[in-house]
Amino acid sequence: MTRHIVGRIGFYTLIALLMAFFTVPLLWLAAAPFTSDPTYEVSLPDFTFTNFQAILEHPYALGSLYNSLLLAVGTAVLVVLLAALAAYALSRVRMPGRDALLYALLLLSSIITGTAAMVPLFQLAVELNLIDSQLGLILILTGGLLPAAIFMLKDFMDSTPKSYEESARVFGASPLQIVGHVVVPLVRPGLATIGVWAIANVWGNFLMPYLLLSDIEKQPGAVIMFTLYTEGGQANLPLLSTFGLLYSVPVVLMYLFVSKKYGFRFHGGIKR
Amino acid sequence: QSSSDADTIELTITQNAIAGGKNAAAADHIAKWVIPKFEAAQKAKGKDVKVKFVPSGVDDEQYKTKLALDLKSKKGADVIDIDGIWAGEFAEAGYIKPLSEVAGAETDSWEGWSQIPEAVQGLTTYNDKKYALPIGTDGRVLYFNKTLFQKAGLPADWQPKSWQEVIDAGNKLKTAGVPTPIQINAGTAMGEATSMQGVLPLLAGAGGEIFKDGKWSGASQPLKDALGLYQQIYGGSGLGDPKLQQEAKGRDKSFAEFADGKIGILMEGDYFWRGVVNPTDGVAKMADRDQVVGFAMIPAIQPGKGIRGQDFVSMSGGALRTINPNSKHPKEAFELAAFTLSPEALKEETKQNVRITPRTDVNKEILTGDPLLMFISEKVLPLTAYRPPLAVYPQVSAALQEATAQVVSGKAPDQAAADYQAKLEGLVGGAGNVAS
Amino acid sequence: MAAIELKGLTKVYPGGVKALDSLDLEIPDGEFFALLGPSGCGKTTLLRTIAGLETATGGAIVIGDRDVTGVQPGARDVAMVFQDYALFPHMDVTDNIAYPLRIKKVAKAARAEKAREVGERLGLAHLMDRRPGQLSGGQQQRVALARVMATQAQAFLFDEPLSNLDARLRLEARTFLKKLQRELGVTTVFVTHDQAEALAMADRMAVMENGLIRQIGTPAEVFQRPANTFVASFIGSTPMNLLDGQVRGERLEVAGCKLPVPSSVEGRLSEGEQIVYGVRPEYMTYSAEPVEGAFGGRVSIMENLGAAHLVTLEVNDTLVQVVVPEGSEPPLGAEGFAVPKDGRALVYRDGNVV
Amino acid sequence: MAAIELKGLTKVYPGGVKALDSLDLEIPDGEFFALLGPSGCGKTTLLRTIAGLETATGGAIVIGDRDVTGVQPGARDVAMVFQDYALFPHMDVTDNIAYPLRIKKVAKAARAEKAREVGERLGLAHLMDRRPGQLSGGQQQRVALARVMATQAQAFLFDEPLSNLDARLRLEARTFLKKLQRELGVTTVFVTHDQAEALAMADRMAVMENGLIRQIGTPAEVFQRPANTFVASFIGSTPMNLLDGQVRGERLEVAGCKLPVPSSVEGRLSEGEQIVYGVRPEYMTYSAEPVEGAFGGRVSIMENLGAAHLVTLEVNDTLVQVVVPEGSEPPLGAEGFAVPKDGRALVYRDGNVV
Amino acid sequence: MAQATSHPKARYSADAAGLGTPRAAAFIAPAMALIAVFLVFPALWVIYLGLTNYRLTGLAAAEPQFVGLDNFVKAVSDEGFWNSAWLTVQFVLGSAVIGQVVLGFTIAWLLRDRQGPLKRVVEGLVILAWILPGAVVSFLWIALLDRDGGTLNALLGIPGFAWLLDHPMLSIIIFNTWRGTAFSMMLYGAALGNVPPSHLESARLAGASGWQQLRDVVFPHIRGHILTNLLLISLWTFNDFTPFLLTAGGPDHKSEVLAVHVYNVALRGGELGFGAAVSTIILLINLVVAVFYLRLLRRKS
Ligand SMILES: Nc1ncnc2c1ncn2[C@@H]1O[C@H](COP(=O)(O)OP(=O)(O)OP(=O)(O)O)[C@@H](O)[C@H]1O
Ligand SMILES: Nc1ncnc2c1ncn2[C@@H]1O[C@H](COP(=O)(O)OP(=O)(O)OP(=O)(O)O)[C@@H](O)[C@H]1O
Ligand SMILES: [Mg+2]
Ligand SMILES: [Mg+2]
Repeated sequence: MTRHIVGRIGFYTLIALLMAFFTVPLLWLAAAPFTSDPTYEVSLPDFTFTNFQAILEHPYALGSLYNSLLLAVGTAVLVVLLAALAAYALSRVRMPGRDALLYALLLLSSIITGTAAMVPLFQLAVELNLIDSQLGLILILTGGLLPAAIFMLKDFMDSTPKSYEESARVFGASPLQIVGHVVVPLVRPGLATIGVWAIANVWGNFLMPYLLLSDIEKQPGAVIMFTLYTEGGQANLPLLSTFGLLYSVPVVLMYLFVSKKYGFRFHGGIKR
Repeated sequence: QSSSDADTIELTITQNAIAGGKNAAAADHIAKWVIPKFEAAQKAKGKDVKVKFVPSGVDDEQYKTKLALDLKSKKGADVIDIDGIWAGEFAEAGYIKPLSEVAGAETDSWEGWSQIPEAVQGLTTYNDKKYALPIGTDGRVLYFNKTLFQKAGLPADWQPKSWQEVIDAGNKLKTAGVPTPIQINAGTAMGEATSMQGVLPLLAGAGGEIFKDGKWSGASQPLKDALGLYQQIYGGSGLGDPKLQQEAKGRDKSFAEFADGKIGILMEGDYFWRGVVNPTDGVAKMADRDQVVGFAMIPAIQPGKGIRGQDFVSMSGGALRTINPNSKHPKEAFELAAFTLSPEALKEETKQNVRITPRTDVNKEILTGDPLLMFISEKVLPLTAYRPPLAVYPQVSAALQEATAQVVSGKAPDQAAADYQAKLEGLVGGAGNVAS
Repeated sequence: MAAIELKGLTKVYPGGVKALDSLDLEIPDGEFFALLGPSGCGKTTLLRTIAGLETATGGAIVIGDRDVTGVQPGARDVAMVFQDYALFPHMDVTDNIAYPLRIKKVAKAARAEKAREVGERLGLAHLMDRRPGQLSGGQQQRVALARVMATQAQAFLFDEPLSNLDARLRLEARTFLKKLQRELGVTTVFVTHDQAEALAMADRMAVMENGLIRQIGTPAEVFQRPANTFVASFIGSTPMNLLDGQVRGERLEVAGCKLPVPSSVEGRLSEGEQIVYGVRPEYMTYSAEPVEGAFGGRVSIMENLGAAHLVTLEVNDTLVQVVVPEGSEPPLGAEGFAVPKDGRALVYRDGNVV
Repeated sequence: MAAIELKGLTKVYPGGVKALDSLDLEIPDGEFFALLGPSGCGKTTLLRTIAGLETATGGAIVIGDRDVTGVQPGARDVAMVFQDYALFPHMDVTDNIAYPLRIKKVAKAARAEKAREVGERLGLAHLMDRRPGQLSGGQQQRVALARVMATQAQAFLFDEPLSNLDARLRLEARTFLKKLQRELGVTTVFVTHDQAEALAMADRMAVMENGLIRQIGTPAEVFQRPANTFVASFIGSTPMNLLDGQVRGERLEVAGCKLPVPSSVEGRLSEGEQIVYGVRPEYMTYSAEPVEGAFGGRVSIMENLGAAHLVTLEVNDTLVQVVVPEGSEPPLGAEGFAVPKDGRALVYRDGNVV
Repeated sequence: MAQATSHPKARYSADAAGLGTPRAAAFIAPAMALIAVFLVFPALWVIYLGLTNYRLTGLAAAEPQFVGLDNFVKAVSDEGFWNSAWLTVQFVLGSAVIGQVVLGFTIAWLLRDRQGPLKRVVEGLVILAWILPGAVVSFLWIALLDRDGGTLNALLGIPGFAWLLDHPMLSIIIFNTWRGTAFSMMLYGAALGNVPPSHLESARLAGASGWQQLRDVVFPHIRGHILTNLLLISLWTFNDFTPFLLTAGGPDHKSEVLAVHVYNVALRGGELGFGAAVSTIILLINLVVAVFYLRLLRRKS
């Protein structure tokens, strides 16, 4: 019995430590925006809303959040849609060399997210007349995220029983009907997870939007966040913390919504 | 284009400035004053001109990258602000062209040139051709905290004449309990700030020039002296805070600490006065700036041992306004650029935040109210030096920063200098281009 | 409603496994046909090939008078119940049942009506709004049946539909399913590995092994006269005694006992031949007194079968089992005799019945 | 080897489900005890609580003469075979069998020796280097048994160890397991939901429902005289007929037929009382000729039970089932009569046997 | 009719949904097209750039020269590159392989059979760290680790301790662990759901300790997941640029992992050709790592 109790105490201590580890860094974000003159110190805020007022008056802040939303949702939709189709086909139809192809793409995707790729991507966008176009940016970001998304979704689909599809098939459903009626609802948690993953990835991306969009009205929050420094490079803490909070809220809401509505989890690993 | 009349001239102008963020005042000036006035003036001339401001608010490297990518693809704004030291590399890459080539010979006859000092004009010149208009200039001094000085028994009108006097003052401050007596930028984290507010003024003070007569200065005695001073300050004497030099946000921190009365002596440019400790809108406001903050010229290592035999030295830089060679309307673009540098425009721009403009006529009027800027324009600018506008300079500068970082973290100055020379030879194409 | 005919049906999986080996089979219209066999013998493969979920490697499948070998599964007009039922977890019972109609573009109202009707018939009326996850195994099974019934297909294919049920429910479902099939009259192929299920439900049945059909017949035929030792050992709720023996003159010597030659094989055995003597425990009578022409040994295990006991005799180191009716159970360790009933003992030569 | 005693054992799951409701149970040393019951009745919970895998909410567990209620599972000296055998897929047979010894820090050589010995005993000698994935179901089951035997525990706990086997193998495994237990003499608790298994193997058995024990007794007791309708309907390989009836003078009126009052309840029923009349299909005889005091109806379904048939009669809209021996099967639709055997019919009042 | 008539090849396909190769190709095509244009093509371009002396500005921007493997030679003979490579190894091993995997697994393990608010809150917090934008998160950590006002020093009672300067690698490793644990946690959560409880319990009945249960039952079972997880997070961590926002690679290159190195070389230094070459080397290292993991996965069976 005592061992049991020691175990429980150990468990809750560990959980408490973990929660502290994950919470403490966030405290600043909770306190600083409501403090009139925030420093790096976390202090009890004086609950002012002047910082929010300042952000609301900021010429680009709110617009940039809208742009972020557009880019993130646009990319996520495209990633989820294309990756789901591809992952499904790859999971269900034998194709020679599909695994090698996936791994190769996964590796190439790592180079494309690096800094060195900015010149090719920029010039590509110029050639395709996609410069200063949010659509172009969405396509480029999608290209970078697709391989990992396909990889993860394929795992997910592999672990979904085939009998549902076969059953629908015997009833005469066409492949597209099968995908629409059966597969998509079944793998919805996986799609949701990949969607949130894509959103989170795009949401934080700074360099690509900055380089590929020239119109400030189209720039996402990540770029605007970086403007909140002064000429000498000092952070404007009141604005930065407040914008940081506003800039974080949509992703968090999106996560909460998705996890509540569709579930949020991964399945599977590489099948043997 | 289809949305506007065929004879409407559309111009764009870009700066690393943005309303509500970085350099907001400059952005506002362009958007709220320059553009309407310029459009009105053109209208009066019978031209229908529409100007658009393209803001930006990022690190200089990122801004530069974006400009380079834009210009390489023959895109970008018609009027572009760049840093003075980028002129060389942009010109070499063909991203910018001499003004007379782009906008015609009349650029040489712009009325402003006559008001701009020779040295400042030099900023715009590469291979004897003018590539841009200068936007302004600045200078570096030693700031000190008079309150702390008083505590340490130092004079309020302190003006050291040698490095030793600076060290002595530092020691007194230390004895008086000042946490960080002297702060001179070093290390790589601060980037170009280390060069401009650190190693380059010191190099000049020791009589060295980074680039002279076609050769880059290597592990020369002046460099060793400069690095030696770093060692004196950061090498365990407790005069400086070596940590501050390494932090990613170390410069911000040094500002805050100075404002907090924790730093005795700080080498900085006039931006520090205007933008940091400015009692109205600085990032580290000091309400009593004018009473507490003192400034002095940067002394040579010993009197008369500075460059050109000077007793005192400084470094200056400045931004440029250039015309995109791919502009559809280069002449109007030049007019716009010139307009922004007209006396009225400059006066308007500096109404809120005074700074040193390129024009002496304007400076005379606007600087009177500001003791530091007066000091700089009268005492510092005449003996200041500029960085070479060469394409390879940024890398050389980075190597210099590296050398200071090594000294701060404990390497011997001679060794750091030797390492620097080795790296330099690799950068500038062999030992033949290096003088030691 | 249609007959099913398989001609030389062969299925080789990509890996090289020959799951069906040139099968010929005719299932008349309206028959309840059971496919029985051990795990891996190809039952599921056969069913899936009929449904079109696997493409045949060779041979032909005829349903009614249509050759459907190359036809899409959806167009074959068969309906299938999977072992795991494959009810769509995101749809409620109504939608699950109505799904085939949705595919056939039946209007929404008509679909719901039909689903209600079929559901009612199967006693699901109060469950129509639940999702499969909220149903018990037996209920799920009935939903799967209802979904199949809603299709009005030519033939039903059932892949071990009862194996996920409680033993108790399974017994009830047997009777229920059999009754239902009789009423609907739809040709039904029923896969199972439970011989009792096959015996109880089928009109006719096939016993498979390794992709081959080892015997086809009515349950009684298969039970009473297994065509080979494989079928013999596979069928029966108590294992059939299959004992090595030798022909010794007028008698068979099996497990050290002398037994009369069964009348059915009289004159067809040669002296000294090695045979296997097969007799079901149900087809022997037990006697505590020595009997001529019987197995004699010691009672070593006794298992309760309900209204009877299965007694295991150790006969010269061989185990012989015999069913003893209630009330006459011998004590463990007693000496006992098992007398094969006349006409029920079989003789196998090279694995096949003589 | 030790007796197991449960005193007022209660288990409430966090969700509030009361899986065991103050159970009392004594299992003498060396007994083969079967726990039977429908899905969800708490069989697994009981076993797991004995093993210590679930902590008891109330009550005590005594093994031998040690109260182990608060003891870690690893220290209770019991061994368990899980339904899925829980063989470690990445270890070969030897390592699997030797695993408990490895945890007990037995030297490698000694472990291997013991594993070989136990493996040999269970006929696994030629499989010792294989991994579980390379074994058939029956072989896996024997490895799981071997692993349990290697522990030399005080008691064995089996959770439906046969339910993953082929029907055929299951029958063989029954006999094998029973024999093995007898030889080892280790107290064994055996969970199953298959009543035939429990009947065949157990020395004594308990039938559970909703966390309660509904009857304890030998298989014969439970089969012949189910204490309540729940047990009655649960036991038997053919479902027991449980028919509503009423006392009418000297007779019982059941399904519209007049039947004699069974002698065991004579004088204990009152006129007009509603009762349930229970008789197993095995305990009735079928007659094609009208008989007094029998169920008379039309033959509606016939299921082959092997050496017998289960005939379902439709008696005034009630289904009555009777087992008919081979050879005397009536044709479908014929009129038939089912006569309860004397002394085998039971009467239930409020669900409990009278 | 015993003779099997030969039939025209089946006119439909045998996969579960009846997609068939043409339709499957059509499903894959849009993704592949996007990938080809926006991923493969520029990636190959990067590899090509690595063979030139291309620069962002200056003469080499106007007329880049093909220099063959010079950049690669320069990279591998550069101390800075090896320094970065070594730091990257530490970073990947420390924050991904050890930090995220261990922490992610631990959380998944602790919460494996719990339901309710505790699980949701813990998971939510961990996921929060994962989905918050990098710019915000890095700022939070700068505030957390600040020398003077930082929360951490206040909590630990060691004012003035310079985490980012004295222990830059440790700082970014812990930071990245904090940031990336969610992915591993979710993956292991799913994986642990697949470990049959009976296996764990039979180990427990044999008397196995917690660690023995993990070693003998859990790890062998979730091998596939562990390796998938390792592969993905190693790749991601290799290319992770976020440490730059915390330390900018400093002090004195002490935290300049390869991704930051490339940033410094390509963007700050403008040496795009060289940066591209380093990127290509990173790609090759990634390839080696991936092959190594796949080998591990294949071994067995
Ligand atoms: N998709 C497949 N690829 C390759 N071989 C397969 C495939 N499906 C089944 N097999 C093999 O074909 C043979 C027959 O399998 P099938 O599933 O038809 O057996 P079954 O009789 O249904 O067995 P069970 O009773 O276990 O369900 C087996 O040897 C099996 O391993
Ligand atoms: N971990 C658990 N948490 C909550 N309730 C549980 C848990 N495990 C079992 N139960 C519930 O306890 C009751 C008894 O479950 P148990 O698993 O003991 O049944 P069982 O008799 O073994 O059934 P089966 O034949 O299906 O294995 C059921 O109502 C079940 O839903
Ligand atoms: Mg099967
Ligand atoms: Mg159970």
